[in-house]
Amino acid sequence: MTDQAEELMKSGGMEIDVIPVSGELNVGPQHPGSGHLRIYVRLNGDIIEEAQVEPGYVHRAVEKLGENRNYIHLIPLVERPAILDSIHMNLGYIMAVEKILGVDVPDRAQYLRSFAAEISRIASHLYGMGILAIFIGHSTGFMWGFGDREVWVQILEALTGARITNSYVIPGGVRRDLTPTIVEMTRKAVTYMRRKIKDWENIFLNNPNVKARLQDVGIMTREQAIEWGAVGPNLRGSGVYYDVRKVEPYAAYSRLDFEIPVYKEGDGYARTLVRFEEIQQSLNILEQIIRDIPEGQILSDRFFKQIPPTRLKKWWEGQRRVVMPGYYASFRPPKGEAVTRVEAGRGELLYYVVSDGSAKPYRLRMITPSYRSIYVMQNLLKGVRYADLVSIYGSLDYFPPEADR
Amino acid sequence: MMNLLFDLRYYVLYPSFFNSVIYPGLIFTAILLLTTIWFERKAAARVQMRVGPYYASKRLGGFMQLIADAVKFVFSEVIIPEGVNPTLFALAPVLAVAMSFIPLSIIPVSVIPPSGSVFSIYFRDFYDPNIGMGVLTGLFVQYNMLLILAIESMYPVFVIFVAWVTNNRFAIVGAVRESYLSVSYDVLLIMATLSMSLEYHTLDLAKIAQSGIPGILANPVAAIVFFIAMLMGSARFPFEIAEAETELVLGAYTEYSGFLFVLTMAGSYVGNLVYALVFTDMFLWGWYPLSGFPGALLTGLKASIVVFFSVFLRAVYGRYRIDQALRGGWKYLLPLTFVSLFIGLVVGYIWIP
Amino acid sequence: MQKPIDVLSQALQSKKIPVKVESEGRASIEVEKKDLVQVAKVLKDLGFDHVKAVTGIDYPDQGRIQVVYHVSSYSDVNLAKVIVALKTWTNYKELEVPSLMEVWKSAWTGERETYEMLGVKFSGNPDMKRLFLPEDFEGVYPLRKSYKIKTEGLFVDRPS
Amino acid sequence: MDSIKIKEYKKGDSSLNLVTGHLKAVGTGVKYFVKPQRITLKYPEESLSLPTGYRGMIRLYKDVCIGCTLCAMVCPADAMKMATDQGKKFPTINYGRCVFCGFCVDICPVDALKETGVHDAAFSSRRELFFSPDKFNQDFDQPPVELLVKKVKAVIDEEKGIKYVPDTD
Repeated sequence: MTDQAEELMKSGGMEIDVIPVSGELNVGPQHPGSGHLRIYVRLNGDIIEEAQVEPGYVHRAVEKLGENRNYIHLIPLVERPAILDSIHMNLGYIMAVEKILGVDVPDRAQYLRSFAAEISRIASHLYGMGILAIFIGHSTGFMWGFGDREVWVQILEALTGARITNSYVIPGGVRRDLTPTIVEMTRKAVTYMRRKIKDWENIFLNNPNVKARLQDVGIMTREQAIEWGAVGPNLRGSGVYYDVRKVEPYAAYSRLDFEIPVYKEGDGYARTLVRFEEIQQSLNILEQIIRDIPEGQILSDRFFKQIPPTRLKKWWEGQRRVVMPGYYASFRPPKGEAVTRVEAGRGELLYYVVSDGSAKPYRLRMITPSYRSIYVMQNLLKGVRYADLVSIYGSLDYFPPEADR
Repeated sequence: MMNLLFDLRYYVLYPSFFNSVIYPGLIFTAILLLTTIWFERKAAARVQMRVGPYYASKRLGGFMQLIADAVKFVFSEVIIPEGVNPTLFALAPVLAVAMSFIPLSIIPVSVIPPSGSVFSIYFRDFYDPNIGMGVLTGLFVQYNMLLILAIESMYPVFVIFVAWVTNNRFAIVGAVRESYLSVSYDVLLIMATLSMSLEYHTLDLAKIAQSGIPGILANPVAAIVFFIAMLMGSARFPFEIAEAETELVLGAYTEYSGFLFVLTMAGSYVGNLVYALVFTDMFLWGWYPLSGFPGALLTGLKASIVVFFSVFLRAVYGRYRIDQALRGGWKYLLPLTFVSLFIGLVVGYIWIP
Repeated sequence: MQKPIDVLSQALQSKKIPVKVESEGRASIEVEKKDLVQVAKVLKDLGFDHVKAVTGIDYPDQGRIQVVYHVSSYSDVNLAKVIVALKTWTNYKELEVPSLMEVWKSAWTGERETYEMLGVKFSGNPDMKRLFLPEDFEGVYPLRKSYKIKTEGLFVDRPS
Repeated sequence: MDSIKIKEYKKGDSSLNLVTGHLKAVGTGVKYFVKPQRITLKYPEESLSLPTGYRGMIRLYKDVCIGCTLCAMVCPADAMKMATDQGKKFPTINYGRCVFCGFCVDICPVDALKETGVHDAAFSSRRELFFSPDKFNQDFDQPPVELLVKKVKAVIDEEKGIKYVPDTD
């Protein structure tokens, strides 16, 4: 019996001797509460003595494929690990490529990137909350999460032409422009979401049952969060003020006004609250964007000039879409390397691209937020109750395909 | 011919047969069970921005979906895992369901007036001296409260048995949880029932219902405790702890498939109905002021509403952790039952003759 | 107010650690393998408290593998703007790098992945075993350049 | 940088809060039970019409194509390949691989490729997924439209989230 377990027993108000009964459980990969992940759990009574997180069941070798494909080919590839958050996955990669290429992005495109990214963040958080809800048995939270996400997915579909695999961001800008219809849709969706959030509070966040399952569960102190390298809402739920949007503003975030919710407790409930408030902040950001977005081009001049004039007339003046010049098919950026980070829905996303001057990256390193949650989860799972495995898993918003890449 | 019909009617309506087979026994329970599951899915769907069962019968709002599901389950293969005793594996869920059905033939669902009702011919056979009327029940016992609780508390034993024969770790964990829970909710049920029996000076459910004083007004604390214990006892949300899909796959029933799985699922719903009937008799006036067959229908209606409400909670709650449920039971609800005992004593002394 | 990157480079230069400032938020330090832990400790004392990524880059023509630790800070809001790349090299002959787990626990995932994908052993990491690959994976280390994957040509008629 | 605010939530509800919390949760459930907010699309009967610019399946205009191979070069999934047909090069596509990124449509210098907006085609074998230039040159067989099928479009609504209204076009 571990000390931690003993302490837990006492804090739970059960000061009894527990006769050690050990056993092993294989949670996953074929288990309703594991996702594409195997967690090897050694139980002592109801307490998890040891948990080993074993990812890799959905590994798709993005990094290896990245070394064998042209830069442009990687756009749909890097968004595959987390198609629910594909805008961010894409954005980080494109920023790295732009850095190597030395391209400036026009203002309007920057705003549009933020616009798509925030919608993606809301959708990702709703998805995460839905998964957390069903993990603790709350089926309404699950369905609402997915149902409300649909609203945002519709906007992304109208904007980018695809529901989830958007491939929206390209080097030098974005592919499509905002139309009045999308602005109207966004305005309505923001109103709707604000209204719905009140019901979310009633049935999910303030539900005593949900509180009981999340409060004081999986506590990660500030020191631990820093030491283990937690990211995103998990980090901010532990009282660390760190958000790439503030630390190193990209896209249009330096010109947008928003707050970073930070909670001190570090338990599952704090993490959920952070996600919840981030949705509200994202709604504010969206409103600011549709109000303040400047007019102008959505593709860098360097590439815009290369578009044949007849096509420019048809697509840009007709449908407010830019098309790609032939340059994109196989461009060769100069030698160099770039490290970029963006704040994806689940946390910080880091790309390290090394170019050797050929049409393919020499090395593409993709560090996704869930990848960095593996170690956090492994540590958090020690000494908790078996039933808390799922609430910790859910509250970390761990997404196996994203971790495996 | 007429004689034959009369004989047939005599045997069919004989409460020992009628109550245990037709109403509220096997047939009614089977129908109500399907309706409950249908309602559960439909109600959860309404709350959750969905439609729920629909295409199996559009006019009936997808009611036939349940029949289709049942047919599918009956014809799907029953997989018997390696290393289990096949006989016991097949027998365990059957025993569990059988056990959960037995109380239905003891619960009084109505009274038989001396004349004027189809059941009046059995007035003498089922005469209850406590209320001076016949009681419509399969097996008339003056101490039916005790008997129902005793039989119902056997049910978890069979759930544990089910888990034990499957030789699956998740099932064992589920069984352990069930055994912890059953101990704590049984105490609550017994204490709540006891406070009612003190209040009404009887161990006969029929007398409580027939007294015309609704228990929910006379002793609301006992009603709350009984209702929560009922949710625990029949594994309804937020106490669906022993099955806990995302934690334990399906708890004790993990290894079951096909028709045996239907049986395991039926067990908890029948248990819910039994508790709901007791709840109706004890707290919601039962059949009062009706009697005979209409009274029985009224009891069934009230019990159905109780069942429907308890399955509706699926759309509102997640599940508690086992230690939270136990702490809630022992630390908060058990003291409440003492309060209800006290209320029972005082109110019973002042108000109820 | 001084920029955090300048503060950093001054502090490192005073300790005779060569630092290359690349931009306002990026710097890189290239060290010998034997100095790695020591430099890491200096960085940790300066306030760099977590590892963002551990990357192995294979250079078969030079016969060596580069290991890059990207470190930054959570606790110091100013230092958080800087990502320092701590680079070291290891030869094919002795593919072993001292682990930085004792300095930064967050190197755990990256070191394990670099081990299984490139075959660089990190001495001192308690979990030097596979993470993503199946236990029975055979063949060379997949992220080495010698591990070729099949590519296709652009023409149906003339496959390259 | 803005001021750093580290918030705390209130732990340990009083029993009154606990009761109101439960009541509010059940009340919200009942509210949605009485007045449901459904967003299900009854698919076979109602079919969603897609927004303009939807990246659906792609078709080729053979007479416009100049055989420049850019589409095959830009294809991220190796789905588009060039085939020689009567001495000219034309793209072929393997829909088993296509990820519908639309890069080929965007890069084609003469607009010989077009997104059709068809997204629900079905094939009975993998071989059928391979489109030769001639097959690629044709319009897609639209699935037979029965009279029952109602074209609807999704409209974002301030109260219901998504509403499906009949598509008038």
